[in-house]
Amino acid sequence: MKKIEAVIRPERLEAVREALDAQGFHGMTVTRVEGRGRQKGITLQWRAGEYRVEFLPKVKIEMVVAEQDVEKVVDIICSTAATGKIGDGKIFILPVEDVVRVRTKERGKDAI
Amino acid sequence: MKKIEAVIRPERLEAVREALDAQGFHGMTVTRVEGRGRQKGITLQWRAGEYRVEFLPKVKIEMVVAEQDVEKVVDIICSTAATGKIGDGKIFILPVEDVVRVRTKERGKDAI
Amino acid sequence: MKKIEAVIRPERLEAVREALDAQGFHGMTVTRVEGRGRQKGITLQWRAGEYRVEFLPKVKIEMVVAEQDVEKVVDIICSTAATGKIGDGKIFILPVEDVVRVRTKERGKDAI
Amino acid sequence: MQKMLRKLIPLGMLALSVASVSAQEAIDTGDTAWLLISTALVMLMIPGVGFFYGGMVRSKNVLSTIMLILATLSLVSVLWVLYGYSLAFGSSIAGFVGGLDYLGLRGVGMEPNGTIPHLLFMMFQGMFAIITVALVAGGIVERMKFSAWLVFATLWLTLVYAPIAHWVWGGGWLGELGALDFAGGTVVHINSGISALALALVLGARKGFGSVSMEPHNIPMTVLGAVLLWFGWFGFNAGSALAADGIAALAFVNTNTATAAAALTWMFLSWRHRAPSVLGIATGAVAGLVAITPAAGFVSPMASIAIGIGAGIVCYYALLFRMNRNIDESLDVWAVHGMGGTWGAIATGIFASVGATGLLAGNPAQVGVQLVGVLATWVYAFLVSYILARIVDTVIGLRVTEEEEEVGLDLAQHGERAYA
Amino acid sequence: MQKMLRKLIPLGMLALSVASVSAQEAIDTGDTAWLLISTALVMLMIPGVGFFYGGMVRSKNVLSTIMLILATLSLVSVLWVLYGYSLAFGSSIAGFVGGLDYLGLRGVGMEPNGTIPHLLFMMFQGMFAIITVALVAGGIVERMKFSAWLVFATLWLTLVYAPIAHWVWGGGWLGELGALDFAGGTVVHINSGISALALALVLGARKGFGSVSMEPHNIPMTVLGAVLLWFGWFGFNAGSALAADGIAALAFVNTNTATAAAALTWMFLSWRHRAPSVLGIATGAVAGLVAITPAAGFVSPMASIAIGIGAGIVCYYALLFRMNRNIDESLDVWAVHGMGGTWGAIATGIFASVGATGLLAGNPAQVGVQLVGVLATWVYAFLVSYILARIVDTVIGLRVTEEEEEVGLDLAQHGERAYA
Amino acid sequence: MQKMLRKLIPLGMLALSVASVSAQEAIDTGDTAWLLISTALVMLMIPGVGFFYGGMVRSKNVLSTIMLILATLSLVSVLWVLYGYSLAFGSSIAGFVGGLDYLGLRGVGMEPNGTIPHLLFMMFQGMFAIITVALVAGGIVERMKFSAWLVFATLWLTLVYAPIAHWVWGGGWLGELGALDFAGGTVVHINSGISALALALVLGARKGFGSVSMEPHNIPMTVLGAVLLWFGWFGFNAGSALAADGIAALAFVNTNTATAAAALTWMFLSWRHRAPSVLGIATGAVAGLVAITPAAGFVSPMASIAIGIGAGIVCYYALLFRMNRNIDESLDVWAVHGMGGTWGAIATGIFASVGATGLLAGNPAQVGVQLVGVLATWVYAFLVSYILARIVDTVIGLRVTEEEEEVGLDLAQHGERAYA
Ligand SMILES: Nc1ncnc2c1ncn2[C@@H]1O[C@H](COP(=O)(O)OP(=O)(O)O)[C@@H](O)[C@H]1O
Ligand SMILES: Nc1ncnc2c1ncn2[C@@H]1O[C@H](COP(=O)(O)OP(=O)(O)O)[C@@H](O)[C@H]1O
Ligand SMILES: Nc1ncnc2c1ncn2[C@@H]1O[C@H](COP(=O)(O)OP(=O)(O)O)[C@@H](O)[C@H]1O
Repeated sequence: MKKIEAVIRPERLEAVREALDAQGFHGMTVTRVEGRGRQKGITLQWRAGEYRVEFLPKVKIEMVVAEQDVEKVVDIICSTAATGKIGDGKIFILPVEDVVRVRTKERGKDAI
Repeated sequence: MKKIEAVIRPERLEAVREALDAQGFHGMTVTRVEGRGRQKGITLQWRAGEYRVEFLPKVKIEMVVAEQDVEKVVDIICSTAATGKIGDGKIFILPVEDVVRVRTKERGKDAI
Repeated sequence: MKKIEAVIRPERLEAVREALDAQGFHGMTVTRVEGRGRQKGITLQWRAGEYRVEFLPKVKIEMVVAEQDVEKVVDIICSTAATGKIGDGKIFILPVEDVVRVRTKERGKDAI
Repeated sequence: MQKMLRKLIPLGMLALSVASVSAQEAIDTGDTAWLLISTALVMLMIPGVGFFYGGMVRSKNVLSTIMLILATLSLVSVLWVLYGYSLAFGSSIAGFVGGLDYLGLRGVGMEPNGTIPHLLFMMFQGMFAIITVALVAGGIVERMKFSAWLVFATLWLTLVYAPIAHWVWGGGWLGELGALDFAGGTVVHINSGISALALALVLGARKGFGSVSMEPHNIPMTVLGAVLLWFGWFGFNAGSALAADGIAALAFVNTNTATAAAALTWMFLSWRHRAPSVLGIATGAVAGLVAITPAAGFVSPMASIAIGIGAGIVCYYALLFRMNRNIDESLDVWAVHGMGGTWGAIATGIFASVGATGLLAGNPAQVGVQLVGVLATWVYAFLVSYILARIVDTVIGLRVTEEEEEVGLDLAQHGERAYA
Repeated sequence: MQKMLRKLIPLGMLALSVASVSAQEAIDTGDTAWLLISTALVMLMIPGVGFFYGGMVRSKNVLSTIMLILATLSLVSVLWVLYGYSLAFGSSIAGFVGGLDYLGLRGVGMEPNGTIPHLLFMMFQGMFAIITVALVAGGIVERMKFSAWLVFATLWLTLVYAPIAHWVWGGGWLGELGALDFAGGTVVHINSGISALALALVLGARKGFGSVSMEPHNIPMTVLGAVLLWFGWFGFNAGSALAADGIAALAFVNTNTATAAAALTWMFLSWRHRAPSVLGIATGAVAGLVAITPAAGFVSPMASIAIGIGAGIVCYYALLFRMNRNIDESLDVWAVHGMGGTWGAIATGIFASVGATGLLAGNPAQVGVQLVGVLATWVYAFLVSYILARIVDTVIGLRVTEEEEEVGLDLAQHGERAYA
Repeated sequence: MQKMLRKLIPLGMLALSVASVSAQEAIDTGDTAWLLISTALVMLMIPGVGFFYGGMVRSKNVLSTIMLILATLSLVSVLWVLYGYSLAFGSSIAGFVGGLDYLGLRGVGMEPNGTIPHLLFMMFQGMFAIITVALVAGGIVERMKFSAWLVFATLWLTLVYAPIAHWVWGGGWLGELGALDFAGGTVVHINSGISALALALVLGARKGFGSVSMEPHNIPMTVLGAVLLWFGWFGFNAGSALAADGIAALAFVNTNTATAAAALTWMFLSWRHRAPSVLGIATGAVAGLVAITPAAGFVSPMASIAIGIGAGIVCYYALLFRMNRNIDESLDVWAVHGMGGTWGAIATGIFASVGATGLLAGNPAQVGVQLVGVLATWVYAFLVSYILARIVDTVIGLRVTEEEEEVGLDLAQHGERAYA
């Protein structure tokens, strides 16, 4: 099992969710985060003039999936979340040692 | 050392915290998140009629613990967070390579 | 590649960001979290008297960096985020198996 | 209202308000005090609309929604003193629109108009004009280009609001016909509701409408807006008596009672559906406020309960109907103001008993007159708004780009975000 | 107030308000303007209570808290015109309760009652009734079933509020006895405070009370509520003069001064404890507003400072006492309104010097009369509220389920959430 | 205003307000009703300032910002009745400050002062004093020690506000000179703006100012504050007529029109820069309200448009100038109130045409008199505020510690946090 952490643009979340849903990937946990990278913050308007905010709103999707699904999920996310402009986000793939379903104490793949 | 990531119902957080506290597990980091899984969102009332929200509020608890404590913590969380209904949440166990305490630069188990 | 997860005091975020920026580490994802550890919550004022809140506001910085940068980043964070008082936070280092840039589908180190 | 007042005197109001209408016109400080504060109260309703609407949109669009209202408040305030008042209240051109006699407020001064200064009457009327334009914005939030709104609002004030206000209150044909509209059921509510629908139809639905959740981001903000409306509406309705007298008191009581009845009705309807809803009770209250507006000074408090209950039912089902038709008239100006105003106008014809007589008081013809007013407003407002919308769309475009809509209008149109 | 006014005229008020009380009753437009806006101001206090309370609960219960207030506003608005006014102000039945003469507002019209239309007096009184019921809700937030609240509120209005209002203002025994209550210290504040306590005792504490943190989720919202209360209270107190005269001005000044003094007192007490608290200064302001209510038109501004300081001290320690006793009368209606009202009623007996004489003006008997009023209200309100609560509990149950309480009442009782 | 009114009668106002100024002073219920509610409206502006400011600071400092305002409201309310009113309106000592005749409101009672009770005039003036002090707080948010603020506020009220109010309205030298200030352009706005600048200079910039983002945490909260200001300002300006008459109506209309024009101007300036800004339109509205304040009852509505446009331009560039100079006068009291007030005072000299004559009406000397008033206020307010700030800094210290500033003042100074 792997954990996929995708940081994407908030406005793409709905599209990504729909695309994943369509392929049968329902389980996910989403967090509102702020990010920085090549895209370096944003300029907003003050009463007159402007000020800078160093972080941009992003959304982090966390999904634990079976090994064989990783590429599929990565593909879906990339193709629905990408706009082609800097700031589209990143996907990290991390190892997971075990999964437990709180309700039933099922373990491993059965629990995903 | 392992990292335990437990996604649970927000209303169970206090009970879980108390149970962990009682067993001497004080260190944890908590994030308000939104989740989806078998439980697929929620229906809320609009001015008349209803609308759907695809994500449900959940709470993610992150705890880094020593190898030998993993099962104990997982047990505590499962037993206090479970209500028996769909949506109780998941626990993920991830490998951690090192821990640093910012204040003292202590490393490894001493830093937890 | 490693993932560095640093939980620090919110008021130190700006300083840490500046220090990392100065060393060329721009990519990061930040989440507002709540934490507990040795520092066990906070007492706030009610209309008269007080009440306890069990969690303190913290900020979690997530950065995926190349193996060789880990120590450098840890050092920067420790030295800028530390105040010497309990509650300065923790850094966790986790293995990462792969990274994908959403925009370009680049993989691995190139994608960081 | 002023004109209406004169008109009604032979109908029996004279006896009731004898204390406050003097033979030779002179300023009465009590009436003036009440109209000063009433005007301020109506002004407060305008940002009230902003919060009411702002709470119901997504957080990425809350500033743009509030901005529509603030800009309308500023814009129409200036246009009204420049020429709007004259078009609505200048000497009548064929009963259809006012002349330019009051251009730039020429001849509008501190002298009495009734028992209050003419300037004050002008300003009270000005607040009505502003709020009517502001209400229309509810149909088009989260996707309309800000510049296009400013252009549309200017045209609409000039070509839709001013004439209809003239018809009813400015000495125009509907007033002459004997249509009863105490505080603006046709002029303000039917008018804005129908026009919002027309504009929304031209504009099209929000991206993702029907599939993506458009969750109200801050219901307490909507409640704040609703209670500012409730509060300010006392000035709107009871102020329309243009005096601090028994009629004002009656309008005040009816306003509160009908609103409460409509709010309860909506609450119970939502409860029957599932649970007593806060958005529902707030919406019901606004529906009640709308429906009692034309009737406020003409009916008894017991009749106002009936009008309120009717408003709750009519607007609730109108809203469901709109949703089922999949029309994205986003914040239901049509269902609440358009249909609520229609019900209120008809109900005035049914229940009028104070200073006028309606169906139940043995004057069924009044219902007919009311229907003429309703129909005229529906047709005129819909047609002209639709045409104006098409013109603005063709010339400068009504909508933001898809990408701007996705990112949110706060950032895309205003370079700001509401919450840090 | 009306009755009280008549009663007090021999006590010396006649000279003071001669300008506004006319021998033959006629409407005065200035007085009417002031009462119209005062009534609107008191109405605004009601959602003010909603925000004041709403900010202090957890975010999962903010809508349910606001809903208690909105539903009360709607419900009591209707009940009041149907029969509430009659029970409180109808011709007295043995000094205990009003008769049914005014049922459905029969006989309540535009004719003058004093110098304002009778309908307006009815509505001003109606707002007092609503806010009193709304205040009680502070004791029971975050756990009471919404349906049970509606039933309790209806019974309580009928069997507790209406009689006590009658005793003091409607020609009942307490007014006859000479008890001074300018704007509702007993009727509104002691009454709601004691009743909230009784109801909370029957209902029981919130799950986790004392161990789980019940952090106020939005203190600026509470501040918004507090300042709407402060603002609206000028209508509540100065409006109770029932005229735009010197007494109204005095009540206005005293209201502001006592409130400020109480707010400062509370601020310094919290500072001595730890730091100057925002929730504290807001609570202190409300305590001051409560305490000056019965005294507002009877004392000098310097006395109002003393009353304000006293209010800060009394309510601060009452609140601590309540917490130490581990009673979950959640938002301290008893400590702030019950005890603040009690202090205010007694202080009126001590400091009265305008249009009435208190202890310091050489009339110690007044303190005794005040104590009778306080005691009667405490006993009656507590007993009847307690019994009503037990009955409602038995018949339909007062509390939501444990699970609903955990999830939050917004979702569980209303199917909504406040913030997206 | 009172004194001013008398002064102006020979200048032509008599004819205009003949209905409401009686030869033998007697209370007029209409005027009193209007002043009662106007006083309440000005009171509501004070928390309005709190929300206006509170929305623009970071969320860790929102409570401390609101607390500055609430504590000022409470503190000055008490000081004003104790001695402030006397210092400002007591019998003049050499035209510079009032005597102690009204200490503790001795001699200030229910008797008429003009056509309203003296107590009411005192309270109306009191609200002006409070808001002026409150405005100053905008310069020093997010870093000033709360205790130091209380001390500074007390000294400043006594040594800066009271004398300047006396100069203009209390029978002092500026009023005698013929300076026109309808509702407080110099006394309230120039005064607070300049003083905020002096205090901010002594206090120093916020930690990280210029590098760290100081994002406004809640723009809808700022909008709420702005609209409460707009609403309340009708009482501030039109109430300053001290009567419900034509002048009040004129002041009302001018207030709304100038505000709208300034808001539009600012909106277009920000649009030219990048996009129509919500913070911008709100700030522009306040600038317009400020600038029309001294002129409100002296100019025509068309002139008020010019004054509004001028206010938008002057304050917009003043704000940019302040930013470019890297001065952390945090919420631009100087740019908006100081410069807006200066423009308004001069503009009054240019456009005055009702009850007074300005440049365009052929009296260029008025501009000179206005400049004297402006200059005197700038110099006196700056110098005395600067000295007071230095003294308080030396004695108890103006600033919180660096660590407290980092953590946020809500927690550090008040032991609370705004949002859970
Ligand atoms: N090294 C990193 N570690 C963690 N998160 C990162 C890293 N680099 C980028 N991110 C996240 O990805 C988002 C997009 O990255 P950015 O470099 O701006 O765009 P792009 O990936 O399109 O080049 C950032 O806002 C941040 O949240
Ligand atoms: N594959 C997954 N990856 C990450 N989070 C998940 C995954 N599946 C479920 N979750 C999280 O766990 C929560 C509960 O899951 P759900 O399937 O609804 O209930 P249950 O675990 O009781 O069957 C979800 O709301 C989501 O936050
Ligand atoms: N075992 C842990 N797992 C996850 N997060 C932890 C753990 N221990 C501490 N933390 C996080 O680090 C923060 C600081 O820890 P604390 O023990 O209070 O201070 P210190 O690290 O200075 O001793 C906590 O608020 C929490 O967010």
